[in-house]
Amino acid sequence: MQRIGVFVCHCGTNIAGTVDVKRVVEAVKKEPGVVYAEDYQYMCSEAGQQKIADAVKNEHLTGIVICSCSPRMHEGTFRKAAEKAGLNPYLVEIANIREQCSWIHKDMEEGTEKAVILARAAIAKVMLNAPLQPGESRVVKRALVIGGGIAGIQTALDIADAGYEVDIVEKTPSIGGRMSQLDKTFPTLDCSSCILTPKMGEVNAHEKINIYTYSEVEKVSGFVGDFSVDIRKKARYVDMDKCTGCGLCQEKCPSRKTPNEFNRGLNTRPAIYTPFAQAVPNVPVIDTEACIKFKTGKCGVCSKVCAAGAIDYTQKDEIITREYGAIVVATGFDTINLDKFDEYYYNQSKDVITALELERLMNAAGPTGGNVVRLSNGEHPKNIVFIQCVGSRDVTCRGKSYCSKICCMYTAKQAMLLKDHYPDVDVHVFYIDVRTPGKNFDEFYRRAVEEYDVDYIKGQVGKVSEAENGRLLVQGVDLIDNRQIKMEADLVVLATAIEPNKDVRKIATMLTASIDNNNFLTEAHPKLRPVESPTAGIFLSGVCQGPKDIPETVAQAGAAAIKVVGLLAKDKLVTNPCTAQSNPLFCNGCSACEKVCPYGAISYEEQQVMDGGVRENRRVAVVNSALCQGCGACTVACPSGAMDLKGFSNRQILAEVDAICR
Amino acid sequence: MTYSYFPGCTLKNKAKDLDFYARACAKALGFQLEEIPEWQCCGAVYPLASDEIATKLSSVRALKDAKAKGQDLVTVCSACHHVIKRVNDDMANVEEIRTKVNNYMSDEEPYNGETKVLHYLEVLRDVVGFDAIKEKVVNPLKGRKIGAYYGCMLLRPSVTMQFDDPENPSIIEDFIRAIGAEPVVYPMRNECCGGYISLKDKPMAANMVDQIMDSAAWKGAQELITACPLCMYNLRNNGTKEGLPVTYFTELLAEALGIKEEVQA
Amino acid sequence: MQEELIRRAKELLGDGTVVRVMGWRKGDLSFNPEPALFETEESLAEFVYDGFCGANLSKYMIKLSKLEGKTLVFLKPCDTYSFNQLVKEHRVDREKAYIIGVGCDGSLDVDAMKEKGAKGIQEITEDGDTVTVRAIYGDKTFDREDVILERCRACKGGAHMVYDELASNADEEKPARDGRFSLVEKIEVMDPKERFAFWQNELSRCIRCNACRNVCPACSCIKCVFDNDRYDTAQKANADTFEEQMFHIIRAFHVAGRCTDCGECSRVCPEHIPLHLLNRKFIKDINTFYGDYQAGADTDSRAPLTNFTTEDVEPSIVQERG
Amino acid sequence: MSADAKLAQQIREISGVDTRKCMKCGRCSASCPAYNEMDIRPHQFVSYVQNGNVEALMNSKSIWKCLSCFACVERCPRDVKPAKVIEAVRLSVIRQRGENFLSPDEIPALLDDETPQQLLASAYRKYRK
Amino acid sequence: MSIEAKNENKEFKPLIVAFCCNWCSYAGADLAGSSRLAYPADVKIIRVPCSCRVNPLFILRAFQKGADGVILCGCHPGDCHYSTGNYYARRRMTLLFSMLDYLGVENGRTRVEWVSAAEGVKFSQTMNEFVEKIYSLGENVRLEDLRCKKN
Repeated sequence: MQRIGVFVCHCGTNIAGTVDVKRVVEAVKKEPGVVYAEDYQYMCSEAGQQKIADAVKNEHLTGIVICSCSPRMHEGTFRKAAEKAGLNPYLVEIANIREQCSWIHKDMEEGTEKAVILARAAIAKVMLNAPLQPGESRVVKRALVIGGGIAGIQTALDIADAGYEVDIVEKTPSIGGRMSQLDKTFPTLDCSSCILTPKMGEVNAHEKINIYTYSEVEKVSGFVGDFSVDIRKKARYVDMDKCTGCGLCQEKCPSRKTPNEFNRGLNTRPAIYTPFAQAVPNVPVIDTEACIKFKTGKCGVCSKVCAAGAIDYTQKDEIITREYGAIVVATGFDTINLDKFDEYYYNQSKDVITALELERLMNAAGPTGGNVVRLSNGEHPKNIVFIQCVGSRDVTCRGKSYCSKICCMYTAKQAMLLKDHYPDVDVHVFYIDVRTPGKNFDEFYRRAVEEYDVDYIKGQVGKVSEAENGRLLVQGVDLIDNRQIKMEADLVVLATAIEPNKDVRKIATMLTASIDNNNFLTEAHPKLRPVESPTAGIFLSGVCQGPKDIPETVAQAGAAAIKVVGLLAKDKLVTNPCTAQSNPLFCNGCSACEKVCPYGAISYEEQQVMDGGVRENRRVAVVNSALCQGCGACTVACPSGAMDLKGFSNRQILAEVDAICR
Repeated sequence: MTYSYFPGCTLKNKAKDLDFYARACAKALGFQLEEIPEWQCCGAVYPLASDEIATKLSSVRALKDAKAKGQDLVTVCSACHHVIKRVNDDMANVEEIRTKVNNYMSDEEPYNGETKVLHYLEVLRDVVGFDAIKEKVVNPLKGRKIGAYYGCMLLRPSVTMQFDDPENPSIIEDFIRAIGAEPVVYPMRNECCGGYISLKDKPMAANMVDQIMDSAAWKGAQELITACPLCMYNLRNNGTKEGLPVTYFTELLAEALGIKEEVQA
Repeated sequence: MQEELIRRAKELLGDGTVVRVMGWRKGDLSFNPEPALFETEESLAEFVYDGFCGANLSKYMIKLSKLEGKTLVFLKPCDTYSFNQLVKEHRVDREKAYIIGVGCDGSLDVDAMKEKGAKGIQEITEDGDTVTVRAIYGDKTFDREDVILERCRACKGGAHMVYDELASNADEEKPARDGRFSLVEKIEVMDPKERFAFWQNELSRCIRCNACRNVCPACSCIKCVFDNDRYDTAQKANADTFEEQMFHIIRAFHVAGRCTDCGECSRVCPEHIPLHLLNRKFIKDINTFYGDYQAGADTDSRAPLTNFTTEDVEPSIVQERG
Repeated sequence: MSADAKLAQQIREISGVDTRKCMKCGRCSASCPAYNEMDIRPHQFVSYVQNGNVEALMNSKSIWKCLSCFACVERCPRDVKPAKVIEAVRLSVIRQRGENFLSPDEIPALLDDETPQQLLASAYRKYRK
Repeated sequence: MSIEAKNENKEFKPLIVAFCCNWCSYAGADLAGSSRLAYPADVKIIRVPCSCRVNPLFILRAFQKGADGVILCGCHPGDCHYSTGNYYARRRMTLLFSMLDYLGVENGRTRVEWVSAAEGVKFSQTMNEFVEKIYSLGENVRLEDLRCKKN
């Protein structure tokens, strides 16, 4: 005989404001099986949990229902409370009467009625709950970091320093990421490569870190603690062990017309190349689409000049399969495509550039040797206009609804540096708001205005076009002076919105990590679990989770690392007991369930079955509960109902349906 | 291919050229324009207010007529195209307007924006193809430097008009190339000419026309073409100085196809 | 034909290739032969094969493949699809069956003859395309085409999908017939109220005798979900009417993508409910949405409901197509 | 609800524009070809309606200067559609006050030989009901 | 007829069951709640681990027990927490809905919508739309009547 206790939470006035909790208590008391019901201010509080424990003991409860907030919030809390009181934690059900009731209904009558029905459904379900025992699974003591930018580098270093093995998978030929493209960093104006290069070297030299550059994650299977990952190591056509990094091949390569990705296409590179001088590893790759040898079979100059004999045109892609306990996503960002923003004249004029392109122009190792010039004629610009929020905070189909966060600061930085290098230039910044939260950030921006005379104009630009003298004509507005401006400029710099790396959707799908509408990876909790994905064992580092600057990225990278270390430090993991199980008496052995299982958790074996007094050998399905993640696809594929899901059984769900439709 | 054709009021009167050439060129290029019987003026201005229903009805009638025939609806006049295309978009996507208009018309079969609305230039680009036109040109306009004047109504709002890149269009330039001339791109080609206020506010219109003409001339254009009778009127008549000559694009098409004299006769 | 089959069965029994024969035996009337197992050469005297041997023997092979030794089974072309499907689902052991593929000119439908005025039937004889009925209230002669089962009018063709040998009347070249979905289409074009009324009229006659379930080669669960009290669907365990009311829809869904369209459900229904039109609807939808698929045409392709593409149609297609 | 607030509400309804969506970036005014002819500027129209100050807009000459060229609509990053607000104010003036910027009597004098029908039709639509 | 006319049936209170997958749609419903995006109380949510856990049988049971509409919400195709669950759900529901339509149970009473954890607005909008749709359809043809002829 079931003895169910029901606890109705007020959640202050969050629930009690629209749900008459007393009436809910009275109503559920009438439900068959319910022997105890009470309401309390905050069920999740210490005192509330004590009430549960007391009732379990005094009333000999066999199951409890908490009518409260979403189970995604406090299911864990109440399960622990039940366990402490000696009740199996899986004999707890939550009726979500806050997020899915009191918060969305205004009418007390309506809210109360719905709360009672939701409580009934939970009671009907809990009557059929069975005590479940979590299993155990192993933890592979190795982490994978996807992406070798500053986020991935920092995460890898922190994990490795804690004593665990880490692999970094980087898509491009070198680690370093976006940070390696930057000239100086705000708010201290120290040189980006001066602070990044030592870290790259450290990663390279670390005995616990293994770097796969020019490689991509191809397939992921398994689950927290025990992932198996296929990494495609693309053919470099250069032997990593033999190459000395002398650079002669790059110098002699006759194919030199490919846009240089590292310099954002502002100049060209040879077919055999390292992206930049400080590349790690300092081993070039051959771009087969540009290479004359690969296209025509003739050439082979690089091979001839290579004294080390490192060139190997026969190299093939290699698939490496490795096991990991945790995976960190650090795939970073790119700037958005500006094809839909032709009013800014970006595609029409060489003198309209993105801020990241300006970084390359300002960098001493960049295509102009650090000389900021108009790319149309090579002259020094006299009047420079910065336009903020290009594609950011834009809810139309052209842009991104979010603030890209870094632009205000880098614009102040670039404006200041330009004024510093070229005191004769005029710099204007069209802005909507200047957003500078951060230590010494606003002071930094004010320096640009007060010390460097950068002209900040509150307003935006409507159109950039060509002026009759070959300069650019910028038509904008100054909202403070209430005046439309038509200004001639030599260089226009666009603070282009950033977006997550294009590959992230593919990677998230492989990892079954959730992703938001803007392709940013979703965190498990926006405040309390910001570096974890809701998918266990997947962690987030850097801009893949949301726009952030370097200090924030490094901080988050460290946070992700400590979460990984916390996981890898465990010897065993407790597994979700809500797994599928097959009843051999009903199983036909038809294999339908096996076909829909995404985890390969179902296999078949010959079993001796006693059915109605007859002993028979049958082919029956067997679920590996360590692999099963509890999705339930198999339960529906099974025509006979032999396959069922613990915690969400057919009978339980039907009981909920019946209770709601009563 | 036969299209329902909505000429519009101006093409029946002041802009007869635009109409005649359009029809003749269609024939020469192998498509038919079947004039919608008893069409009514589209109203010349798209009713922006969400509570204007009656002013949308004439467009809906034309659209329904095309739907009944199973034809796409073609217009030449930019204004008619703008109005009809936007009303059609409302009928397809704005439930309130659709409900009210259909209730108002109280026909058996409600209209839900099924008809496809095309501008004549879109037919040239997407159906006939500029390459095909190039082949049919007997009298290429070699050496002529022509600026395309787009104005506002063909391009904006681009979400609805879906005509071309609103900030950097290329359809008329491609057209100019197809008829053998040299297109001249100039910054003001998609800026408003001020046509609407040209009746009442000549100085403002004049200022805007001058800017467009200056911009085109600076870039080396010797003449302009347009698809809009209002722009045509404004550009031709309201500038303060001697501007560039302006013609309808259909006239140049007829010339290139070698049928201009035939039409004039 | 019958004699040829008996002779071949005796040979196979005699040389030890098989230890039993699954076939058909004379019934009490001339038009109701029944499936039967023959274990001796003598018992084969009762073996019959004629136009009334519509029964699909493949399902019997589930039990028979658990026994020692091979079983000889006679399968008509459409029966071989069912057999294949059962092989795919690991329900029958291909190695335990010796299959003779027999030809089929379409199964006769005694009810159709009764409807056409044959009363008090005593004997029915077939002669090519003519069927002669000797009856108390007047003899009748029919064109075979007029008195075959509906399923045979939409015959999948003469080819056997699986066999060890073919009988001399097998015609592997016999083409498939059209119009398999014409009855489904007729229902589809009704308005929803008419459709509801149509099915209400049909399904309300069901007496829940389970004949359809018992005969269906796809409905071969060791224990039916409706007899499974762990599911809360079995009427016996849960005093409500769910099974009673939902039986046919759920049955059709459970065999969707697995049903070979053998038509046995409708053939055996004592209330003449066109149950196969539920299954055919699923087949038609599957063909339209996911590409042509014939269950039982092979033994290794993935069934449509245990498969997907990322580009599959959305369920809203049902509303959109009106 | 005050009379001002009611009027503002009415403008929001006629235009179908949610003025709260504006983030005051000014891209509308930066794009407007009639900006220098206007006393109250496109971005201010949105703000005035939001603040319930429609009276000032109704007395503004800007409503007769807007060309409905949709440059503001095209470039607005928040999908606010300032041109629709201006049109709504213009319509309110015409509807409520019967005020005409253009009177039929003065038209013949404004015409020339080439004036297209389209201009007349649109002038009537823009300036009176 | 007024041009404002629209059918409204105030008497009828529909019963609507929403199956929501734990990872996306249930979280989307929570987000709708924490953003206070209202939708009618007629909607009652049942949490399932994945849209692929929803057996057509559950939906039929709901209809049989008197539900007027059943909606299934899951992660967007490609975003399933279990990689592929919603793809199977999509096929199953497409075929089931088509069958219900074929049986003359009005279509429009069933719906599948993909709602991510970030789409609180979409969740609320979807529910509002669906409830409105069910209101416009009125009370359901009782599925159980398929088995008993009423005349």
